[in-house]
Amino acid sequence: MIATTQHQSLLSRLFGARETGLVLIIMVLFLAMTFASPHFLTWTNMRAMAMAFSVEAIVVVGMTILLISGGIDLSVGSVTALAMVIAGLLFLAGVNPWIASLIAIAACAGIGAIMGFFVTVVGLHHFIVTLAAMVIARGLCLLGTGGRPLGLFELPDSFKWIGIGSIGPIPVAIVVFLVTVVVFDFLLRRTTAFRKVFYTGSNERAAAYSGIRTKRVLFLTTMLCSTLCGVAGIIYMARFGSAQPTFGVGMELNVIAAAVIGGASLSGGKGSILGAILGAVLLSLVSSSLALLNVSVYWQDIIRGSILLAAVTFDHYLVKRRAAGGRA
Amino acid sequence: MIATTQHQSLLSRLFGARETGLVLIIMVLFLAMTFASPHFLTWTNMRAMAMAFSVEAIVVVGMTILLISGGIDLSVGSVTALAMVIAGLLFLAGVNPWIASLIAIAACAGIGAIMGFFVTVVGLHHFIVTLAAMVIARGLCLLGTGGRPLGLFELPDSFKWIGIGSIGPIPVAIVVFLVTVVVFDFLLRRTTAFRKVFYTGSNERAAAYSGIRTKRVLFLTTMLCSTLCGVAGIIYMARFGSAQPTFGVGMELNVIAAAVIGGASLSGGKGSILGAILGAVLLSLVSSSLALLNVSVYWQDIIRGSILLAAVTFDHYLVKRRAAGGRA
Amino acid sequence: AQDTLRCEPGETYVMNVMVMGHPYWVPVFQGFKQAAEAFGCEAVFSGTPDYDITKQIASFEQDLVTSPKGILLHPMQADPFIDPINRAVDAGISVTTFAADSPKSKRTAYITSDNLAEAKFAAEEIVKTVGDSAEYAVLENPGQSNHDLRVTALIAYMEKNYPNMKLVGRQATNQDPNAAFTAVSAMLQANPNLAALWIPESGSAEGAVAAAKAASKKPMIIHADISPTTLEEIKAGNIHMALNPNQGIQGFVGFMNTFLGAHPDAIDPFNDYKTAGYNPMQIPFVDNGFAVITKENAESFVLEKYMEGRN
Amino acid sequence: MVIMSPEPLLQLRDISKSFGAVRALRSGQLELRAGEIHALAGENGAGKSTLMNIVDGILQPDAGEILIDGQPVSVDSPAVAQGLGIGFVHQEIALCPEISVAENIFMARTAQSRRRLMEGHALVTAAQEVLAPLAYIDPRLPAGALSISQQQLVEIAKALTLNCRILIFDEPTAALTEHEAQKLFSIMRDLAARGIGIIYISHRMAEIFENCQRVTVMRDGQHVMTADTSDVTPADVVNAMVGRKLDTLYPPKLSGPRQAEILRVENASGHCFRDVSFSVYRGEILGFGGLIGAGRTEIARGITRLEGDAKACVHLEGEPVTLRDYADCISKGVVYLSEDRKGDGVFLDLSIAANVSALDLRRVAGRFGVIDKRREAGMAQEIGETLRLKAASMAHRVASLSGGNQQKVALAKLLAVHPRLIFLDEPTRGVDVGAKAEIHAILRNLAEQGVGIVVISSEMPELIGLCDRVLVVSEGYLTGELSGEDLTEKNIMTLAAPGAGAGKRT
Ligand SMILES: Nc1ncnc2c1ncn2[C@@H]1O[C@H](COP(=O)(O)OP(=O)(O)OP(=O)(O)O)[C@@H](O)[C@H]1O
Ligand SMILES: Nc1ncnc2c1ncn2[C@@H]1O[C@H](COP(=O)(O)OP(=O)(O)OP(=O)(O)O)[C@@H](O)[C@H]1O
Ligand SMILES: [Mg+2]
Ligand SMILES: [Mg+2]
Repeated sequence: MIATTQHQSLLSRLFGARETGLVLIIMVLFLAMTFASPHFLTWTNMRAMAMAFSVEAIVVVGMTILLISGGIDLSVGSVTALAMVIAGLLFLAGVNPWIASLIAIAACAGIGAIMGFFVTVVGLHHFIVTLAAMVIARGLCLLGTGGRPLGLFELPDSFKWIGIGSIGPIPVAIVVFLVTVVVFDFLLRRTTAFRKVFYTGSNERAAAYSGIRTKRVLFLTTMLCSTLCGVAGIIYMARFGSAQPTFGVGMELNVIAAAVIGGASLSGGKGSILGAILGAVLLSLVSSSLALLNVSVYWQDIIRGSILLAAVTFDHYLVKRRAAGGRA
Repeated sequence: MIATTQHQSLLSRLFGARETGLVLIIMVLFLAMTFASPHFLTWTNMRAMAMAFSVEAIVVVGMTILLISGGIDLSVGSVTALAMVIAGLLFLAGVNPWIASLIAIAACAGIGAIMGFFVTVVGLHHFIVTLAAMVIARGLCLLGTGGRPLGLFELPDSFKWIGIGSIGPIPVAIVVFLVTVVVFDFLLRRTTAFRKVFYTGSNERAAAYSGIRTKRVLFLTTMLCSTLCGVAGIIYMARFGSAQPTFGVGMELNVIAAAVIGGASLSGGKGSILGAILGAVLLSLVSSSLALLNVSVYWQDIIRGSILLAAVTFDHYLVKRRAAGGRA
Repeated sequence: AQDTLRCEPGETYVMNVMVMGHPYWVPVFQGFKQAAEAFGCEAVFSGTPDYDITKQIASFEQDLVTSPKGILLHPMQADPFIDPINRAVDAGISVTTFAADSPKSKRTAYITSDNLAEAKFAAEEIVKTVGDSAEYAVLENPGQSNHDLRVTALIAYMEKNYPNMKLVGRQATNQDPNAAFTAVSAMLQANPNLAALWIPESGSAEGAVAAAKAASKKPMIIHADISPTTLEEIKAGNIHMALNPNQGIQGFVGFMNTFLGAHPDAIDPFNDYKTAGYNPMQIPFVDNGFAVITKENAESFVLEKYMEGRN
Repeated sequence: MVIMSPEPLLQLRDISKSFGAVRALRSGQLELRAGEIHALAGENGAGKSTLMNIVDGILQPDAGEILIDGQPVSVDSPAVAQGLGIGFVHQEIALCPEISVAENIFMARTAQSRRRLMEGHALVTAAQEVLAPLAYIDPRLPAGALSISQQQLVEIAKALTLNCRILIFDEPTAALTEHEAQKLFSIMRDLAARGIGIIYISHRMAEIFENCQRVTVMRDGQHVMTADTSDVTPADVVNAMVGRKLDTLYPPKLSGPRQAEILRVENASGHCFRDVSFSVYRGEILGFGGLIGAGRTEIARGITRLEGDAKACVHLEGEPVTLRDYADCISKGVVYLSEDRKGDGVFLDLSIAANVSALDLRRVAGRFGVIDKRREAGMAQEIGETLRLKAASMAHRVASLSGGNQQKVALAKLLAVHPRLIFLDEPTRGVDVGAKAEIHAILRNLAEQGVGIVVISSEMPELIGLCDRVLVVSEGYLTGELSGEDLTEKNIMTLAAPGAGAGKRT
């Protein structure tokens, strides 16, 4: 997907060769749902569906970049919750909510830096470091709140706006998500700084031999992922008007799954923001559709898992066929 | 760890060079706890602690072998639950519990085979396949039970014996665990069949170029892991006298963490049963100790995460120093 | 004012919950359905299978898309639901909360079993059984509000009324029997005189009994909610008793409140609703009560038996 | 004539480095002048790569000094080395497989430059320009899709894009054919003429004496001698390397009539080759020659079922056989040595012993498939000794070995199963003169014992010196067979040239 490709159809140019399969799958599901439920293709439903994944998608962006660099982060759920808790506590202590949010995001960046330290300087594996961070951050959430959600109904409307406000007909949260995606997709594809992320993840030795400070790259991607968790946590807080210490349990699997469906590899060097977001859209679309069709809960998981497997298999065949069908 | 090691101290011979660090850490914690609590070093407490991790440790064995072969399995928790549910439903339908258990274990092996198929024949990544399987197996649990735990109080005592009985002073579950560990540790270290697991995980192409049918190896390790989940599920069922459709949520992280602490690598080719079990012991020891000392809930996670990180860091330094200090 | 309380054909009521697969909802929805049938209405069970607030909100908003008359909602968290509930109410949908509340929203009623009352009952039962100067311990599940309330209320009640009762253990086991096994094993080791255990849910209770049996000790175990295993243990005398919210009534009355909220024309109360413009059907809090389950009546609480012939 | 600066460009003084108990370098010394091509020679494991890794900042020396233009410098990382104008073509290929060739080539420049945005098409054009003198490779392909030799060329191209004053080549020609090697030498001479100092590591004496002005020899981590190539003979260099007299002659060739047929392949067609038919006879060593990418590797892999769905009619010792997969091949005694030792030749993270026994574990197992570790180590030791494998113990990870010694492990793996027929793809890649002669002797010996031997080699002297008969491949077709008097470099080149097989195409 990295090769500079010039003679391509408009469609594959729009979506990058790698993502066409996912787009197809999503379009099929979309059409099927439009026929299956009269409520599906309504503005409200679209809005609800978009809101359901737009904030998490910010975390997906961070995770994808981290995966490309060869890392992984299991702590995303607890760090997101911690951002809510820190900002919430500060706000309750009288700090201006914007400043409180900045401090919370900085704290998340700090956690990312500590994880990055253990990974790059000490030399431990991302998996184990972020697992420990996941447990510790959850503990901090509990400690800070006594396990009870913080009610932040008093947050000023100007602040809540980022969670529940709209710009024209589009919710602010979705705008933030779109901007994040577009910006990072561009950065990752086009800037030299982010290309180093690919190099590091693809072959750390080769990158290091080319004078890339791979440890710094890994450190920064680790930190970036945590920072974006912080941002997501703040938007959640504005949206929910509360800070929940138990928020985001199990989020990591969902987020990693989205990135992997979108073409990221757990061994690094591969992946794209657009693909990962399409992965998140797919997962979210399936969940929302099952809920809308009022499928029995006892069947939902089975159907969800099967669609996931079928989609990935189909996509895999498309990618393989494209690879076999020559690359001009 | 495959290295033929001949001139070693008794300790490192007992525990394999790689595991000495972990043994040290566990011994230090053990001593500290002995001083900290008069109740720690009692037969009953030791027994209870051993019971707490012995069944999960069977899953750890399967996961470690799978990790060594280069795979990973996120479905262990739901597959374990599914084994309970299948055996439980069959028993309630009048099937002899032993036969029901065999059928349930076979069903788990079947799930492993399906996952193995998607990984080796279709060519998908373990992560995404086992994630889908995790969701589907959980759905099957819900479907089979309607979400309600199955009360299996009526299980005959002869069957419950495997969960709560004792052989002499030693609980049967611990005996089963010890036998599993000893057997698989031996197999993995010494037999040709399991050596191929190392080859496959270390460098799949080189293994294929050595005439090893690597897909078959991956298929079998995937299946083995699920089968051992089945065994663990049956023992849990006998122990708790119930089958819980929601059992084992989040188990995968714990199990993978144990293996990784014990030296397994997520990129395959490395790991040992003994190390993984020591990892499980460490995790369990920390949890039990915090409970015994009645540490505040709000602090427990923080302490647990920090000890985990400290232990891994310490172990890492020991391994590094040993590597630097010559390996003659 | 409407003269009969009946649904129009196709009039639908939704019960929306989180973790839909949890057995707790089963008898609640049975009550909900029974009431719906009595009023000639359609009943739909919805929500999210996950423990995920974002997904529950999405499912709630999708319920709104299908324009039901009312929703009986178990909000996973209070504040995040304020805005969605208010939007539903503004759109003319009646919303009642149950088992967990969103007090600052415009929901018309909240129906629950009183966790404080459960805690108080449990405390008194403990004191009655083991005396007022004994050691006791609790298991908990930090972050889940009703479980939290059950635990903190019991501790507070003990401190206030029975200062000689000593809290010797407090462990988070998060509904996991294996974690409960570990925690209770340790507690029994550390506190040989541990006399009683209060557990806010059934999953941990299963692990606790297993631990007590393994340690050959018999502390008094009292817990909230039930599962088939804890029922059997109650019958076998290994668990002292269980306190179970009256789920059927919760669902039935929950429906009635939702229904009434959707048919306010039937009510013309003596207050200012007409001038202030709010729904006359307003009840801050309805207590559906709880059942005390002991050896004697355990048989009536076997969900399998109850569910035979229903779905 | 280049004007010499008073100070040498690069000086290495008394550099030492240990890996645990292994003393890789005791006193590494080297002096490189601007504008010279300086050869660095030594046996496998002598410490050449280690010394160069220290110059490039990949490894930190335990002691010693690096001086550039007479000024002591400390090189902490490859990034620093680049800043000092040092470029390095590594012995082990390290490319990013998912990334395009163009980006791989300009990776270092990307890392250094202040540009914020990636160049688009300009990068591809620039890459094409750099590659053009070496070979035709589409710069848009991901590097992982290239063959090993093409990857080697990309590695070289990478180093050429740097603005360096000091350029290190660590066995760049090990995977190249004569043809590409000559192109490389001409580039090297151009660079030297512009005042760049080049360190050239190779085990091929001919190359050293043709292209280098001076040669430094190392043995056991120590500097042994430095001399002008005009003042010494190849024999002197070899003597200095191994510390004893060595006859580097090739073993005598087969004499007498053609013996029984071991292997017959008829009409083999596959991914990159068509209608290939040949036979291997008892006692002979059959060679495969050709240019880079000609398809020799593909032929061997196709026949041994390692890759693709090649169709071939195969007879083993007269019997028609169906080879289902490579495991089946091994069980029938047919084995293949890969040209890509790091990618699919050895298990870097496993011990030498575990590597050597990988092809047939039954040889080291007792009853019930229980591995006898002592027997395993013993077997590795024994084969290792015949191949002059330099390792402290068979328990060491292969990753800790020098490149040439890794190659010996890969070879030992195959020899351990006592095969009936061996395909060797670049068997002596990176192996030093002494060991190479040893390996050649072993191969000849095996051939005499009746083992069928097929050698694919890009090293012309090896093909000519070792093989009794050479088949030349060009663009996937067999274009000719040479033996006896006809077996000359010129003839091979003629047959190998693109288009040579045109007549055979139907
Ligand atoms: N990472 C390492 N760990 C342990 N030993 C090492 C390591 N790297 C190199 N060595 C040892 O250092 C010595 C020198 O190796 P080096 O790679 O420099 O040899 P070389 O001269 O380049 O040989 P070759 O011609 O085979 O490439 C060898 O004995 C090798 O085993
Ligand atoms: N992994 C691969 N993916 C795609 N194409 C390949 C791959 N390996 C080789 N090729 C292509 O197959 C053709 C034949 O290559 P092969 O390696 O068989 O040639 P060779 O004669 O052994 O030469 P050399 O090994 O010196 O390159 C070449 O065009 C090469 O680019
Ligand atoms: Mg070398
Ligand atoms: Mg080749």
